[in-house]
Amino acid sequence: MKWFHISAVMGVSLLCIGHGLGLFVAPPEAMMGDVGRILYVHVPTAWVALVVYLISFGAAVGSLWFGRLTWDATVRASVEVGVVLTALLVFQGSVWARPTWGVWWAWDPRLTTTAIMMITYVAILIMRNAIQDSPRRLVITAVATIVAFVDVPIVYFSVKWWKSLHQDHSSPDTVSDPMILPLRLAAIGMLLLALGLIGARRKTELDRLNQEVDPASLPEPIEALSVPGESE
Amino acid sequence: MSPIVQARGLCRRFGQRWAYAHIDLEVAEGERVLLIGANGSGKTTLLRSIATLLQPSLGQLSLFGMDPKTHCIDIRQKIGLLSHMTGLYEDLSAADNLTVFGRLTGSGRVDVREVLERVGLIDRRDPIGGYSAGMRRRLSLAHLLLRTPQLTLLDEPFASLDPEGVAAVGKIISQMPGTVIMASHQVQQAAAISNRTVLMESGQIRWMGPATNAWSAWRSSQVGEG
Amino acid sequence: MIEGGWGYIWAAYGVTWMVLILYGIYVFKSPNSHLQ
Amino acid sequence: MSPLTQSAHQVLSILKKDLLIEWRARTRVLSLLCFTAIILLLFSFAVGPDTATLRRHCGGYLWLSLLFCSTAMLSRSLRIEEESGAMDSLLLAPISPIWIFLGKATANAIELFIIGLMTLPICFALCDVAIADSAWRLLVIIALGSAGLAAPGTLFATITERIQGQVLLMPLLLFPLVVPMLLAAVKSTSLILTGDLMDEGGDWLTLLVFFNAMYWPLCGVLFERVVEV
Repeated sequence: MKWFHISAVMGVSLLCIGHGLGLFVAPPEAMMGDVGRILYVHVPTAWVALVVYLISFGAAVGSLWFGRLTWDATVRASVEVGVVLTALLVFQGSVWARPTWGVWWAWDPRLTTTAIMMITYVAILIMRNAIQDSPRRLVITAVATIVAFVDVPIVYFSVKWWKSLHQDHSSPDTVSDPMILPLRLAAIGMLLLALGLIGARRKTELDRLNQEVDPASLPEPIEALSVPGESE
Repeated sequence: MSPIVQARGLCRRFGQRWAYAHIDLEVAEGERVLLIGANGSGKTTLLRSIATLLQPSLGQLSLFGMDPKTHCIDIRQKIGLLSHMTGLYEDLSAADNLTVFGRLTGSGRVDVREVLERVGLIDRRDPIGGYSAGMRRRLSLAHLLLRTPQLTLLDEPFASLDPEGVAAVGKIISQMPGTVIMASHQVQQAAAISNRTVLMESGQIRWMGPATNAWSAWRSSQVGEG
Repeated sequence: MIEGGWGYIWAAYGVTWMVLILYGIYVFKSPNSHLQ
Repeated sequence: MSPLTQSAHQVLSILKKDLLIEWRARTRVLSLLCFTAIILLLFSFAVGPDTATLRRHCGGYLWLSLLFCSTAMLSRSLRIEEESGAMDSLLLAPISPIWIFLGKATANAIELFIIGLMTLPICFALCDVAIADSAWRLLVIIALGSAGLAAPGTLFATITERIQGQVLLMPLLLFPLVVPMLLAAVKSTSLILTGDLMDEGGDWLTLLVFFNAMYWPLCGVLFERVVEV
């Protein structure tokens, strides 16, 4: 029973409470009515996805600095969980865009940045699988994760600039008081769940990496050759 | 005086296989070490690891008393490597290639001509893409001679050379300053110009001893197998 | 005020929970099954 | 000479080396130019013959074709190094990898700039546009755009060439990264070609400069770590 099991279980329960409150107890959102309740799943996913990518960036810097496999496993785990969350985010975003703006894909800066982030991080995972050499894989994954993370704010602002020149109708974020509680509960729940997933994924990856360079799998030292006419 | 190369328990894994394992080797200043062994016995991989171009998976390696993981750049600038590949640009001619690398090491046009003279490639103007394997080998050696590395690593220096080339290269290697680690299949020619020999077999050191016993060690390792 | 829209809500929540649960099972159930 | 001029000398020698290689194999640059022209033509076919839309999106077509051309050029420029083992010789030479990166990336940027210049007339002919604003500004934009592509492109080309992965990896990693540069370059080019009404060209130019200022040092430092291992 590791820490990440507990974190995941607490996360799921908090998430249930948050979603339960958000769906059935909280009042409908002022502007958008019931459909605004997607807020309680969309916003926490967005926050937690960003936190997870922040973790991957920190782990990548640590991985480059210390060069140890534990950091490498954390980078891999957090990038993978980040990709899952971002995929959900893009799906939720388009489901939310449909009723509010009548289109499946609104060039909303956040949504576009999320889509780009997802593609970048999926590319990192694909590239990581193509490398067998452990030290090289560690460095290249870390380098790609750092560059990808640095790119996120630039993409966001450039898309925001680019889009706001067209038509400007960003989604209303008015969050009234009774909605705060379910939102916060869901956010903390999602965060704990994400941390649990990262912890578990990290352990699996770490076992695989250690198993790969496992001293036990070393061949037996061969016996020295005795050369005729030699003192040895 | 700390040894130039110090390897303890060095291992390197490639996918599911260990390219080399349990390598304990110490090479002092000015030594001439000859690595002999069948194909695939890990000679090339070990040489590339000593050249810091291929990081070992396990074990400690220290070069010039420094750890390659932290002082990689300073170490690399003291190392010269002759690998299977030419290490030069196919589109450029011999003189161009050497001028390009000469500019980095601060050696002028005169050195380039002199070095090309030594390896007998002075009259070629065409891009090296069209050179024969032997000429490429001479050119890579010429490139190595341009800078005087403290540790020279030679992977099959005599490969695909004509007999006259082998003699010339043998002489050049014996005149090389600093430490030399060489992997070769021409055991007799190579043993003549080295003072210590290491026999490698399936990635591990099977025998280590003076170069004079190199040939008999090679023979008994073959007989042992047969 | 957009009337209804519960279809979208269930779509968003349903898929999110389903994916999280499936991924959770994949991650927690098989910590050792990845080892070759 | 002082370390500054010494490192500048080294960057210059790497730059000269790369340009010398490209000059010796001129046919390759020509093939890249044809590659870019073909993509421009394909865009026109895809969009249809009415010059109105072509004129409006001319900046977009120009930069998309340059983007595709840059991946072909960058991966080949690094393949030359890796295939012949020349990168190993460079790494063992008494030069810091950051200078190697600066030299190579600048050479790639210059080559992209030249190809960009040569593509301009083709693009103008196809899209039937004329330079409404100052031509100098257009040259600056193409230069900044090429540099913005060259820096991350050289880093990722080095990464993908050092692993025996599929060729697709490089564009897959590069394109999402250069989206801001693409947006800024396309916007500022279009503003020049169709007249800059609200004078927002300056903002896009600053974004281009910021993108370059961010990625050149970052890619240089990371390049050193990539070639170290």
